[in-house]
Amino acid sequence: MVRFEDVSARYGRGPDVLSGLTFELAAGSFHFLTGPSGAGKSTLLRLLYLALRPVTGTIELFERDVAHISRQELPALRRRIGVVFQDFRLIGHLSALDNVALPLRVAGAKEVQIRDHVAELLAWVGLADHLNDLPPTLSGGQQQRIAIARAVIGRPSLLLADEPTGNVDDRIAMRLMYLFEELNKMGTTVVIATHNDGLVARFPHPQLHLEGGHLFRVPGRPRAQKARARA
Amino acid sequence: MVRFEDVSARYGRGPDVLSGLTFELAAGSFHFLTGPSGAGKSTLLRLLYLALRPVTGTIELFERDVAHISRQELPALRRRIGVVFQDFRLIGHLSALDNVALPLRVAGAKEVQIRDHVAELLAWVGLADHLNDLPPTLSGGQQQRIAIARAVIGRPSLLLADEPTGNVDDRIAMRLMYLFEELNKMGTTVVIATHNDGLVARFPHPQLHLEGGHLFRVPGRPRAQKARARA
Amino acid sequence: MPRSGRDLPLAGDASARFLPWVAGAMVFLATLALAGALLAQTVAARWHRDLAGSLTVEVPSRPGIAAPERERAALAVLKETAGVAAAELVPRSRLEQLVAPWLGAGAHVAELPLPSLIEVRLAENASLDLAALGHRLTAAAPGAKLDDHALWLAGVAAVVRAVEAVALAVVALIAVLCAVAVGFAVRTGLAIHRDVVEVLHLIGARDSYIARQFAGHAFRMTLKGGIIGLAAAVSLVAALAEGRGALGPLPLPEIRLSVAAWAMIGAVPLAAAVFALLAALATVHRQLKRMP
Amino acid sequence: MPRSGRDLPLAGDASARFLPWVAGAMVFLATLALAGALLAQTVAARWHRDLAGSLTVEVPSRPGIAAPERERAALAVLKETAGVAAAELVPRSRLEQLVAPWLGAGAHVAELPLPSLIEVRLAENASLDLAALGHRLTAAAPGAKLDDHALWLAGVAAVVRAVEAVALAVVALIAVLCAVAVGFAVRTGLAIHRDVVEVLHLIGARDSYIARQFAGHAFRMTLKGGIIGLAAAVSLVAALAEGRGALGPLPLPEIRLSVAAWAMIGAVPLAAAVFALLAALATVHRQLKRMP
Ligand SMILES: Nc1ncnc2c1ncn2[C@@H]1O[C@H](COP(=O)(O)OP(=O)(O)OP(=O)(O)O)[C@@H](O)[C@H]1O
Ligand SMILES: Nc1ncnc2c1ncn2[C@@H]1O[C@H](COP(=O)(O)OP(=O)(O)OP(=O)(O)O)[C@@H](O)[C@H]1O
Ligand SMILES: [Mg+2]
Ligand SMILES: [Mg+2]
Repeated sequence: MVRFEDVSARYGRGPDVLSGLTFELAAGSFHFLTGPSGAGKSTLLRLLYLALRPVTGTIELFERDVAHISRQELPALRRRIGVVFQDFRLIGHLSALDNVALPLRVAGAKEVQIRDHVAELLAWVGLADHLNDLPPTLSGGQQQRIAIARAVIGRPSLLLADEPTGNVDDRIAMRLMYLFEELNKMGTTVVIATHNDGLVARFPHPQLHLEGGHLFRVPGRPRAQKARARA
Repeated sequence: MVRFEDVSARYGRGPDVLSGLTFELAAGSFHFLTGPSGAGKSTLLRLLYLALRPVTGTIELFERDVAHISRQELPALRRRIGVVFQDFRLIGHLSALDNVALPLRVAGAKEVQIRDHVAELLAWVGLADHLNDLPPTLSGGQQQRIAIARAVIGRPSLLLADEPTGNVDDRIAMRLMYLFEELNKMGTTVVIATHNDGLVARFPHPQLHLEGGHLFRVPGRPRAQKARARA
Repeated sequence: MPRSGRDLPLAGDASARFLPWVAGAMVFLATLALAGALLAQTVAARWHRDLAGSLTVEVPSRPGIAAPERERAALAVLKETAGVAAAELVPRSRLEQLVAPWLGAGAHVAELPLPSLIEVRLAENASLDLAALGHRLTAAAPGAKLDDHALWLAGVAAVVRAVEAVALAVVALIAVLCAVAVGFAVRTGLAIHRDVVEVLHLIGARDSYIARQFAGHAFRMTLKGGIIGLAAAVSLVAALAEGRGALGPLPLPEIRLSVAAWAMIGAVPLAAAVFALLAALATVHRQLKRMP
Repeated sequence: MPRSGRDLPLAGDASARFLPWVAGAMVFLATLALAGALLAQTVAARWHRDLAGSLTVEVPSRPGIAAPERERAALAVLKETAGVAAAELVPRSRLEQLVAPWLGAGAHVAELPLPSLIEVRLAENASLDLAALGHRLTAAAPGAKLDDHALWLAGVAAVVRAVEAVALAVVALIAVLCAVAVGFAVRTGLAIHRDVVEVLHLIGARDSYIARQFAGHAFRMTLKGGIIGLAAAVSLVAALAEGRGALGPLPLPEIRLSVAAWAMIGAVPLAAAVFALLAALATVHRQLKRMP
């Protein structure tokens, strides 16, 4: 699904933010991405959703070398990737419903198929009463949930979430994690960047830990512990 | 310092988000503002920094009824209030240094007094290496710390922070809390909206808890517990 | 719910109010300039048709020598000259009409020793050696003078060229301004909605999906403003034509624009709108190429 | 580090490139229009000065009655008329000069029965009853005709008024466009930098702190473009004046603009810049008032 080989990344002429990253993510896996603030978590995700190109090394995504993907092919590829941005990036003049429907519309889906599907998902994340509200009129946590709904509505093959629970309380965070796990069970490969140590402690998934520009793998705990955590 | 009497607030013609709020914050006090996502925490802070006017009731700020404050007086009043916005609101084309210096510049401070002071504060929040970086080139947690530095640089009488630790890890969160407590000791009244239950548990300050549009006060724990928490 | 493909709230932008104004003013000025240029061309064409293919030979009256004889001699020379299509004596009555206003009502025109005039029409594309012809005429009819209107025509042509050049410069300036304004509106739109454009991109929207919205917006706004500008310009021209009679006799022939000219003027707003559409498409695509 | 008071990155906006263009084009057109209007006024003033205070009396030659006698009679009538400053017979030689070109070189002008002309200059502010004067003249010198140039002057005045009206309309249109463009640029700037403006507000910046930046920006950009536009317009006018000689004799007197007129034209860019500054201030303050 995802394969990094000796990948380095930087911004412009700045210093290397990431260097010599080599790892693989199996299709259907679920990883936390951890590390101190400024370690490069968002940068790594940017590499994965093709908003940033590596300086050296090769990235393979969906069995394709991203260096050889043309501009024309990008849209189709991106539709297979769902992203929850750290700063949400909702479209301010579109309602919650239209924001979440956007990936479907851009992909050319039929209107009749869209609305019910979208409304159902928004109800699931606790926004049934805010379908027609505009993002700027919603609270931080409500916006974050719209961002998550938009990322998952298209049943992406790869889900990348950057700090998706930073603005919600623990109860909602659990609910969102449950959503991610459901998707994962249906085959989506999931990567979640987070600072929430509690969350990482409660779920048994393996971690990708970034520090000093380098990546360390922390294996997941056995499944048994997870059941306890969710209780 | 702050006195609310039967205050209700809403946006436009929407439903009441807050209703019948009556409370007082003594000068020099330190409160957490808690409540589920969408409960109205940010709304309450908006009332406090005068970006939103109450529909009914009276708000007194610095011993003045805000209903009788003219447009001309607002800037001077706002300079006494430091705000950490939930979405940071940094100025993208100004360096970290200039962003933090802004409240001083706007107030007409001398350039010579500004730079060292600002650089010192930024070093304190861990951004000594990023003084001249632009916010869009910084990580989420780094931006959040600039936002905090900007809010406190002017030694405000009232500090309002909306989810100031949502994008940083626990170690930095502790450091920031320490900064807020230092300010508080020097006389600043502090109100911090947060979802971070861990943080609230570790510090002994009283809470203002919002739920269903109403406010509930949760008294602080005795001082002893705090020492343990910080260890 | 907005229609799919209208994710960008362009209609609410400041540019939604700006573009029609600019387009209106531009089309207004362009229409006036175009009308001026077409008018100048029509006038010039008329004068040219009247004068270019013709010569005038003047045979002065001279006491002593009979005029008819010299007239006949001059006509004979002209008729045997290759390239001359026709040569005709201007009747004395027409000459008197021409001269009368300059002499006062009481003058006894009939007694005047007026010169005879011969109007010569040249064959099309005739290339005459005017100097040689002049010499032969003088030899045949002493005192005869050849006038080819060259000076007068050159003056007219120069004026018309100047009018055309100014009109063309105005139209060119307007086209450039229009492109600049549209480019500005589009770039402004992209700047205001940069976040939206970026998100659409990352979500998998094609460049054309985004460019279409900007181009459509620019087209609609420009067409709207252009039609208003055209209406204003045509009203102004009509009002001027109306008021023209009130100005008294002017040294201009009565002129109507041809149907083709009117069609050209009527097409200005559409041309501007299409131009705006293309400018918008080009600008958006250029800007989008810079995004990852 | 940016200077304090330049927190808004206006210089990097699309409007930094847009405003000078618009201002340049506007000032260019406004200068041309203004120059045209001033020129028309100067021409009109000249013609008016030449003709308005004068009359012409024409005494036709009539076989039988001696001309000098009738001329004397007409002059006598004129001289005893209140309001007539001077009345003088035009010498026969000047009349012959006037008529000669129309008769051909060979005509025996000296033999022509030309009418006599008397040029009359009126006292300033004289109010004459022209009809009565005409009757008295005809009585004294049978056939004498009075010409007050009224028709001709009215025609000239109408043309000049039309030129002025068009020029004024162009200048007004340009001022409106300029205000619209500046207003648009400012509103665009506010829209693009809305977040920044809001933050500055919440941080305690005064409206004037923000408005100053926009106004200064608009002023600088407009002045820059305006100076270029003025230079272009002046070059064009100079080139036209240069090329004027090449056009051959035109029915226009040789004309120079007065120093005052040149000063007026030179002030156009500054006026536009000040205008832009005020438009920007007004727009910003109006928009800021809407913020809490
Ligand atoms: N657009 C950019 N241009 C230049 N440098 C950047 C850019 N974005 C991030 N950086 C730099 O790269 C480093 C890593 O940033 P990144 O956003 O990946 O960190 P992060 O692990 O996501 O941190 P956080 O937990 O605070 O969000 C930071 O030091 C930052 O200054
Ligand atoms: N600008 C606005 N216009 C209209 N409604 C708004 C606006 N901002 C917030 N609201 C509504 O007011 C309610 C309270 O929002 P607020 O942002 O105060 O919640 P919050 O407690 O800060 O939530 P969170 O923890 O998610 O940030 C929400 O239901 C939201 O929909
Ligand atoms: Mg990050
Ligand atoms: Mg909030």
